[in-house]
Amino acid sequence: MSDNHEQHEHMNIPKYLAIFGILVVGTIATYFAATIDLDWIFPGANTLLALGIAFTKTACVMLFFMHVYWSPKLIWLSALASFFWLAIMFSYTMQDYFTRSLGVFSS
Amino acid sequence: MQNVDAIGSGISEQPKLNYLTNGFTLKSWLLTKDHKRIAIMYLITVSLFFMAGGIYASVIRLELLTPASDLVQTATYNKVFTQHGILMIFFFLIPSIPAVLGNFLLPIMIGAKDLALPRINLLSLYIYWIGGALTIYALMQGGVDTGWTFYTPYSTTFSNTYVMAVGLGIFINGFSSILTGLNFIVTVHTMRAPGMTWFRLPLFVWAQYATSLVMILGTPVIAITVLLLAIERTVKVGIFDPSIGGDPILFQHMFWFYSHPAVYIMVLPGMGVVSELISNFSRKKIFGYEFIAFSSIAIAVFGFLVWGHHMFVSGQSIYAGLVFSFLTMVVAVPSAIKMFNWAATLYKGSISFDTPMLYGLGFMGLFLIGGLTGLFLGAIGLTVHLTDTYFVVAHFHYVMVGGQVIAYLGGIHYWWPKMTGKMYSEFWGKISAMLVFVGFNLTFGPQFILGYLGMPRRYASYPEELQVLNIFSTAGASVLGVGMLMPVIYLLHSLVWGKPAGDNPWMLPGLEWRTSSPPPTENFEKMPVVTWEAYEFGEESGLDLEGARNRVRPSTVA
Amino acid sequence: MSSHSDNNEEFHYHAPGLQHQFEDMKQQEESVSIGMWMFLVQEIMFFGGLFTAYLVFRSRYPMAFAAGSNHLNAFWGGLNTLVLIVSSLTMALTVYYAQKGNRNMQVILIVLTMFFGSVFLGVKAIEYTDKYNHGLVPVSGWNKRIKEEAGDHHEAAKPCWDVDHNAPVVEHPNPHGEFQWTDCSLVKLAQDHNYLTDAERVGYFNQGTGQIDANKFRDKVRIFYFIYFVMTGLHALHMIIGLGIMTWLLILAWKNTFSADYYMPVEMSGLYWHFVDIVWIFLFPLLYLLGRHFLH
Amino acid sequence: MQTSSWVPLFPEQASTFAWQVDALYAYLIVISIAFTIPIVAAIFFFAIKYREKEKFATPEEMHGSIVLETVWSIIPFVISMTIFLGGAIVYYNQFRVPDDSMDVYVVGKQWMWKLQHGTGQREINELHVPVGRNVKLTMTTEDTLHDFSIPAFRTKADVVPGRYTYIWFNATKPGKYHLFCAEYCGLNHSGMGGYVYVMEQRDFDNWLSGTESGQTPVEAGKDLFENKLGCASCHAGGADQRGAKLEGIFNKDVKLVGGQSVVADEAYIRNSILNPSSQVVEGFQPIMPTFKGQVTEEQLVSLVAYIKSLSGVTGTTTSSAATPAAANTSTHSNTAGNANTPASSNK
Repeated sequence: MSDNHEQHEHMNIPKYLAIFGILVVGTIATYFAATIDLDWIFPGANTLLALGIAFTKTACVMLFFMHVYWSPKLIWLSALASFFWLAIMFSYTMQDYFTRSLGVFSS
Repeated sequence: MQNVDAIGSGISEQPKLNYLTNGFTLKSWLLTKDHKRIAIMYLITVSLFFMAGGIYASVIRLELLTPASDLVQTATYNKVFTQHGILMIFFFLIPSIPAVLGNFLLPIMIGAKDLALPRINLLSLYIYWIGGALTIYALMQGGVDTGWTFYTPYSTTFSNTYVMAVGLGIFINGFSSILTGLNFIVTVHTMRAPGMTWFRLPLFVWAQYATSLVMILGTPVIAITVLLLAIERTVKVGIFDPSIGGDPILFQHMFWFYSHPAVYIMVLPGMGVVSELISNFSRKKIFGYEFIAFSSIAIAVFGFLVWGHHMFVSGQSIYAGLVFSFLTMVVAVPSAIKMFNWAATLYKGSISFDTPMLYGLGFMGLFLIGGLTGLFLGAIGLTVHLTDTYFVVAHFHYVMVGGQVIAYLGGIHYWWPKMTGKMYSEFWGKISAMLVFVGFNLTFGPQFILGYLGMPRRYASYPEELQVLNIFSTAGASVLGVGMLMPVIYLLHSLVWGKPAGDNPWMLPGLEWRTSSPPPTENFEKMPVVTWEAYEFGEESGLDLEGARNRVRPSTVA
Repeated sequence: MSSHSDNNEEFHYHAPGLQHQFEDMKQQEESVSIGMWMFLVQEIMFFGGLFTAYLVFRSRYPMAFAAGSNHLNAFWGGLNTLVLIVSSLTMALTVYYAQKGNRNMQVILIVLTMFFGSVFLGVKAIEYTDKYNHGLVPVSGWNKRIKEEAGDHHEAAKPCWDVDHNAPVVEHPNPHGEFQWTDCSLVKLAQDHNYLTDAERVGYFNQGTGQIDANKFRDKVRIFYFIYFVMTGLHALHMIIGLGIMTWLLILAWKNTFSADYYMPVEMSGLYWHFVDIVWIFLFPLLYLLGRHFLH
Repeated sequence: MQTSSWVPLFPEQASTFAWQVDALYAYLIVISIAFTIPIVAAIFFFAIKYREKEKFATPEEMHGSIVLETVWSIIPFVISMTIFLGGAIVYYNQFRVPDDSMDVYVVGKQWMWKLQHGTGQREINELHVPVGRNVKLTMTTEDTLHDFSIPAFRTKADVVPGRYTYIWFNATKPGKYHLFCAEYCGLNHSGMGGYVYVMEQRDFDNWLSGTESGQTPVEAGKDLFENKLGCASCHAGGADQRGAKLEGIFNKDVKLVGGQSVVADEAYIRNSILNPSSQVVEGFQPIMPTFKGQVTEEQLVSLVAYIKSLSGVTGTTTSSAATPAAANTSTHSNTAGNANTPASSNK
C-alpha cells in the first residue's frame, strides 16, 4: 500500500524544478522540431517525433508530479491499462480503415 | 473475535434496529448514504423501467401477430421497438444487477460497513434518475424512432423525432454506471474485512469487479459518441455525414466499442449471481473457483476486442471482419469454461430446488443456447446471412433475458429474505420460475427459425408465410408476461404477510447470511473476521449446522 | 487486509475528515486515491473517443488537417502549453506544502495555479475570437458576419492555392457567417510531390474536370476545425471545472485544514489538474503543429 | 421461401453458395446439440441423483481439477477455430466477385430500391436475373443506410451513402424470391423490399425486350403503384405518409406551394409523375424523385387510371392531354447515372 507520509520525502523543490525544466525544454523542442521538414526520413517522421516528446513529457508529469513512481502497483496498472485500452481502440478501428477498399466516389 | 454462532442460526428474538427502520422520513431516504437504501431505491426505479419496457415489448409482439402493420401504425411501431430497446438496455439491464444486487450485497459480502464512496453512490442514483427522467420526458413528448443503436446518418439527418433529448438522457445515465463501477472497484480493493483475501471473495464479487472494469473503460466512449452525434445533428459539421466528408461507419465503430463490452456488463453480473446460486443450493464448493473468477476477467478484457462482429456487412473491410470473427471465437472459450464448471459443481452435491435454484438451472439452459448461437453469429460467412434478422434478436434475448433477467430474478428471490426479512411464497415462486422458462423458450425459440428464413428485424409487417412462427412467439410472450408479473404480486404480498425469514434461512456460509435480516445500517454488529474459505459448507464455516438440522428434522424427513 | 487493525473493541481516535465507513485514515486515503485514478482512467477513455475520430480523419485527409492546423496560431498554443506547465508546477508544489502544513505557501500557490489557469482560458478566448472573426468556426452562421461591399467581392475569388502565408490576413466578405476556407496551397504542394492519399484524390478534386474543388476541400478542413473545437472545448470545460475545484481548495487551505495527516483533497485535485495538463500536452502538437513543416 | 410445408424451416437454396452457408449452419447445429445434450443430461442426472436428502447437509468436498479445466478449455477452443475457418471460407466465396459478372446497379432510397441493368433497363423493387449467370450488384444509397438482402441467396450487404458496396450471386433455380431491406432506415423500412425473379435465359431475354401484360389498366396501375414503382411507400399508409394523399383528388382543386391551385386532371397527374418538383402540393416537401425514363407511356396510362379509380372514377378513357402521339413507344432510358450520384452538390 502506498505510504503517503513518506511520499513527499521523495520529491523536493529542486527536483520539482528539474522536472519543470524538462517539460519546458520539451515544449520548446516540440515547437521547433515541428518547423523542420523531416519527411526526408519517412513521411510522418515529424508526427512521430512530436508524439515521442509528448509521451516523454507525459511520463514526467505522471511519474513525478502525480507521484506514480512511488505509488502502489495498482496505480501503475491503471495508468498503463488506460493507455493500453486506448491502443486497442485505435488499432482495431484503424485496421478497418487501412484495409478497406476505398469505394468512395464522392465525399 | 466474533461469535459466529450467535448470529446466523435462527430467527431474531426481538426486532432490532435495521436499515429499513432506521429513519422513516422521506429525507432519510433521499439523502441517505446507506448502500442498502440506495439499492432499494434503484430496485424500485429499475423495476418501473422494466415494466415500461415490458409494455413496449407486448405491443411489439401483438403487432407482429399479423403480417400486416395493423395494430399500430408503422411510425408508432418504429418508436415502440426503439424505446423498448433503450429502456431495457440503458435503464434496466445495465443497472439491474450491479446497481440493485451489487449495491446491496457487495459491501456486505466482503464485510464492509458501506461502499468506499457512499456519496458518489448516492450521486450515481441521482444521475440515473435525471437521465431516466429526461428520457421518459422525451418519450412522452413523442419518442424516438432510430433504433437503440442510433445509426448515422439516419439519426443525424433523417429522423425527425426526439433524438437529442434521448441521447442526452443516455449521455447522463452513462455517468451513473461509471460512478457505480468506480465505487465497486475501490470498495473491493480497500474495504475487505480482515481475512477476506481475494480468493475468498464470493464469485459474485469477482463478476461485479469484472463488470466494473468494463463500465469504467467502455462507458466514457459511448458518452463521447453520443455527444458527437448530438453536435452533428444540431449543427451539421459532417463528421458522420459522407456527403461532406464524414464517415457513418466511424459512428458504428465508436458505438460498438462500448456497446459490445456493454453486453458483458449485461451478462457478467448474471454469471456471478448464478455462480452463487449453483454453489449454495447444491451446498458444494464451486468447482474451479479460480477458473470462474479469471474467466470473468478474461471476458471483460477480450470483450473489448470483438466489437467488429456487429459490423460484418456494414462496409467494414473484409480483413477487419476476419480478425473480429477470429477474436469472437476466442471469447467464447471463457464462457464455455464457466458453463462446464457450473455443471461440475452439481456433481455429488446436495441439491435443493428452491425458487432461486430453479432460476439458476434455467439460466444454465438458456445461457447455453444463447452462448452457442453466439458462435453462429461469430462465424462470418454464416453471419452475412443472419445479420439484422430475427436470429440475432433471438440470440441476444437468450443472452440478455435468458441470462441477465433470469439471473436477476433468481438473485432477487435468493436475497429477498435478506433484503426484507420476509419469505415469499415458495409455491408461487416455483410456478412463476417455470412459467418464465417455458414462456421464454416459446417466445424466442421460433425466432431462430424466423431469422434463418430471413425475416429482418425491426419490421412492422412481414411476408405471410412467416405468420405461424410469429403466432407461436406471441403466444409464448404472453406466458412470459404472466410469469414476469407474478413475482411482483407475491413479493409485494410477502412484504406485509410473508413469514419472517430468519437471518440465515438456508444455512449458507456467505458473510451476508451472518448478519441479521434485514441488516443493520452498518451491516454488522462487529466487524467480521473471515477464517473460512469461500463456499465452505462444512463445520469449518463455523455455522451451527447440527442445530439447524435438528430444528428442521421432524418436519422434513419423510 | 493489512490495513485493518484488529482492535475494534477499543476506542480509537477519530481523525478529522474520517468517514464512518472507514476504519482508519490510511484506508480512506487509499480508497480516495484509487477512486481518483479510476476516474482519470475513464477521463482518458472519454478523450480517447475524440482521438479516434482525429486519427481516422487525419489518416484520410492529411493535407486538409495540415492546412487547417497551419491556420491555428502555434505561438498562442505554445504559450498556453508553457502556462499550463507552470500551473502544473505550482499545483505540485501546493501538494508539497500541504504535506508540510504550510498554510501561507499553499494559499499563494493555489492562487498562482488559478491565475495561470485563467491565463490559459484567456488565451483560448483570444484564439476562439480570432477563429470567429476569420470564419473558421465550423458551424454555418456562427461566424462573424461581414457584409459584402462593392469592389470587395473579388477577394474571395482568388485562386485558392496562391496563398502567401506572410501576407496580412484579408477579411473576406461573409454575409451569412459561413465557415470559410480559401487556402488550398498544401493540396497543390502535395499534388506536385505525389503525396495525396486515395481518399484525398477523390475528396479534394472535381471528378469531372480534375481540378481542385475548393468547396470539397473546405468540407474536409471543416472536419479538422470541428475536431479542434470539440477537443479544445472539452479541455477548456475541464479547466473551468478545475478552477472550481481550486476555489474550493483555496477556502479549505485558507482555513488551514491541511496537514501532514490530512492532505488528500489537495493531492486528488492535483491529480485532476495534472491530467488536464497531460491532455493538452497531446493536443498541442496534434492540433497546432502537424502541418507546420510544410511551410518551410 | 416457396416451401409448401405448414411451417417453413429453411429458406430456399437458390444461389451457388447457399448450400455452403447451410452446411456451416448444419455443422453449428450439430456442435450445439453435441454440447447441449451432454450438459443438459448431466444437469438433469445430477439434479436427480444428488437431490437434497437431508436439509443443510454437508456433501463431501471436492477440489477443482486442472486436467479437466485444461481439457474443457482446449476442446472448445479447437472447435471454435474450425468454425472460424468454415466461416472464413464461406465468406471468401460470398465476397470474391468473379470477373465475368453481369452488372446491375442498385440505389437505395427511402423506401425503395432503384435498380438498373448494365444494358439500361431500369426496375424498381424488382430484380430480374437469368439463372446460372454471375451477377454483380454495385450498390449505394441516396440517403441513409439500407441493406440489400436476399435470404434465398444467403447474401446481403449494407449500402452506405458516399460509397459503393458490392455483392454477387449466381442464381441456381428459377423462381420468385424475397428481397428485403435489412438495415433499419426509417418509417417504411418494412415496406422497402420486393422480389427477385430468377428466369431461364430465354425468358430473361424476352423480359429484356419488353414486358408483356394481361392486366387491365387499373390492375396494372395498382401493381405499378404498390409494387413495381413503390409509389405506395410514400402515397399510402395513413396520417404519417410523406407524399400527398391521392384518394379522392381526381378533378378536385389542389393547392400548390406558392399559392396557385390547379385542377387534378389526368395531365396534372401525369406531369406530377414525370416532373414532380414543378407542381408541389402545399404542405409537402419536393422530395419525390422523377420517374421520367422509368415508366413507359403505357405504364403512365395505367397509373393515371389507377389514381382515378382511387377517386371512384372508373373507365379507362384517357384524355388527349395525357396521351401524346408517341403513347406506345417504349422509352427505356439508357442514361446511366443521375440516380447513381448521391446528392453531393449541396455545398
